[in-house]
Amino acid sequence: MSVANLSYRAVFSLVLKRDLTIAMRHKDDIINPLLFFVIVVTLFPLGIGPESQILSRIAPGIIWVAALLSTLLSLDRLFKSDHSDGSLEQMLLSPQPVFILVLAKIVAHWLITGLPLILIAPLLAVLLHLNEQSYSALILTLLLGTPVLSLLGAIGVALTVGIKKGGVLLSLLVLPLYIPVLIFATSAIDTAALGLPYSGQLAIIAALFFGSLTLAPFAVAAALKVSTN
Amino acid sequence: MSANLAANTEPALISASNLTCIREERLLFDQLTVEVNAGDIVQVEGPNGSGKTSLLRILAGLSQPYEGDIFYKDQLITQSREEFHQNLLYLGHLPGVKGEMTAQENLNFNLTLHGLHINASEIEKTLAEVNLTGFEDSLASHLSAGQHRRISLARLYKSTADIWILDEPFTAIDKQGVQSLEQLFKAHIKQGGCIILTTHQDLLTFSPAQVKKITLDYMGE
Amino acid sequence: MWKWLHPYANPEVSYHFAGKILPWLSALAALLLSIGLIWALAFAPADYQQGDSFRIFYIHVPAASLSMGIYFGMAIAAFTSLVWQFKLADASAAAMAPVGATFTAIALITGAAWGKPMWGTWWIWDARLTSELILLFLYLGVIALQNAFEDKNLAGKAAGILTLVGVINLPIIKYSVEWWNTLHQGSTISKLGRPSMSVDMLWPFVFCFLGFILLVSVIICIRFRSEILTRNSIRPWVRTLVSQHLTQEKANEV
Amino acid sequence: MRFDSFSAFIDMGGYGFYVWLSYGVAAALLLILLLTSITGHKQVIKNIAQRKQREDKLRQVRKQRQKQTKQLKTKLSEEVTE
Repeated sequence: MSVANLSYRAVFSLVLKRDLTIAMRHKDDIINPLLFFVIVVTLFPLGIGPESQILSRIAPGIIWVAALLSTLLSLDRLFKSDHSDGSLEQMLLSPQPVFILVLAKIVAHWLITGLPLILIAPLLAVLLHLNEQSYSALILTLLLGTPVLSLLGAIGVALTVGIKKGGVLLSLLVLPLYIPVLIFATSAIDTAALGLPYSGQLAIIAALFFGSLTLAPFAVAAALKVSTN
Repeated sequence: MSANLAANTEPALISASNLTCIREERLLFDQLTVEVNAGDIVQVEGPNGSGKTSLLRILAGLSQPYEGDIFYKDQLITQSREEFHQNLLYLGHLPGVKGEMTAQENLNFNLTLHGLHINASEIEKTLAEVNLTGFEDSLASHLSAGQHRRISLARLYKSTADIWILDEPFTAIDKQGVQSLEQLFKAHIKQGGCIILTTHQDLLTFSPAQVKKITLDYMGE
Repeated sequence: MWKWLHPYANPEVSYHFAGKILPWLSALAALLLSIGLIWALAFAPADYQQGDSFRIFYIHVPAASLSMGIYFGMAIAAFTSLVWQFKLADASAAAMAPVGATFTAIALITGAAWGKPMWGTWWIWDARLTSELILLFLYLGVIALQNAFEDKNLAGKAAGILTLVGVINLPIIKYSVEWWNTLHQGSTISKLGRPSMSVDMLWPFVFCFLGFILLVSVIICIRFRSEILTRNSIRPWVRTLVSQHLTQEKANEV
Repeated sequence: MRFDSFSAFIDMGGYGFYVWLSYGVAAALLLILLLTSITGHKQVIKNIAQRKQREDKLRQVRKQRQKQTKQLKTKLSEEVTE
């Protein structure tokens, strides 16, 4: 046995591995938000009608709103079970910096929920007759945008994890924060459909990503301290 | 207390001054002062809802008091958080055991997170100490509440921390288990550690003089 | 540097100070608001393009800028509370949230009522109205979070973190909404706002604006006092104050 | 005065409905906010007074109980010494 100070990277990979192991043994958590994503998207043609022109016009908005909602649905698992079985307070009491622990958990959450979303999105884009020129924009915006959703969402969950009926409250707290991502992502896809360059919108989403990557873990750490109080 | 006169020159392992705790607009304790030195075992007493758990959580740095400061070796714990937590083991009401992981994985994760690297055979031995032989590879969700409790208590056997803060460590533990835990407590104190705990039953193998007591009952004054 | 602030960090002192300035603030608010509103309604000239519908401007614009201003005030309070553990700042942030939400709602409703004669429809996704709507959601989130916690101190801290996250997001949201608006609508529809104002339009506006600011301070003062009392309800000074208050009320009844 | 008659004032050049709606809603909302703030303050005072009464009662009961147990103990010890 030996006592050693863990490097940041060791702590990060330890927590990441743990969360991924748990998720792989509890696959519902991965599959259910994904199913929700697919079902919400398929509901729109049924509600609006099958005209491919209308569908391809609103496809970016539908896919992004559905991605937003399914991320929201999956956010709960980020801290809820750790809070209710006491492992969250054990993590906060460990001699490791909290923002590293939090960052590892958020990355795990994105790998479990965000990445599958990106993989299945082109399939749904086919169903909605998305303009062929927009596919790369769709993938790129999702790739840069869904981590922002996980990061900002983590703040909301951290604030509501100690509250008994936090589910509805969470959506009220988090959805307004998602608006800029939604606006720039859908606009990038629209611009791509016109064959115009969309690197400006992508740059703004990238800025949002780096901004929330640096600030969100600290906000989450502060919020968790309040929630476990 | 008197046994530690010699150690008094050293700073108290954990101390708190003027602690005030308010929960849901109820005053749980006011201007409480606590000092725990190496070799102390402190039992926090009081009726239900008197703030025992709140006090332990405040001392561990999980909750912030309404007023007052907590010191680890004369340093504010908010300023020396990582050193303090390196030297602290807190076990609360909740065992902190994940149902999706095996007993072995649970113990290993918690130890590694606290900077302790232990090989598989030692993990097995430690789980044997808390009577979990044969359950090492079963998922914790298939185990009982008492067994969860024992997985979390197993950390005590490998802990290098001086400060143990234990909230009702004996719940769901049988008589034999209680005795072996008390043996462990004795060894820990002898080595210069300290223990702060709450329990419903009194400690059996400690003489009353050995156990410091903090009584919380503010409403009775 | 902060020494002069020290006595006001004491809740008892702040409570009585707020109580003392309250009547003066109320009188001044009533005076300025009645002058400003009567001037705006009856004496200010009509706009040459918008006619008398322009009179909505005198409440819409103060309400809109106050709704933003109060949010920034809340953010400053939240910041001082989180960084310096200044408990009174929490109380003041909690006092501000409902006031800010009300002004946001007023800005939205008056904006819609102004938009109907101008655009022919109650709601248009105009940049200012859209960001007011999102601001209302942010306010409602903060208020809901404050109410969700049983413990007032925790509620204050949680709401403070959310307010700070919101205030970082607010400029981004405002910018993105404005950008989105120009992208989708171009400049075909004239925005709600101030045309070049003549001086006889400016003065009633100044009176209205100052009057609303004072009214906001009056309401915040009242709420601030209630927040201080609930947060310090176990303190002896609150106890004696409450019993004094009750005996006085009983004496009044007799 | 910009308007020739009271009815012209009410009419607001044809925009009366919208202008008065705006001013009316704003006044109503602000009045509600002001009134709830004032009644809220009174309610807070009442709540604290109630809690104080409850706690005072609790304290009295405890004191009585403590006195009783003390009396009982002294009685018992007297009996033993006798």
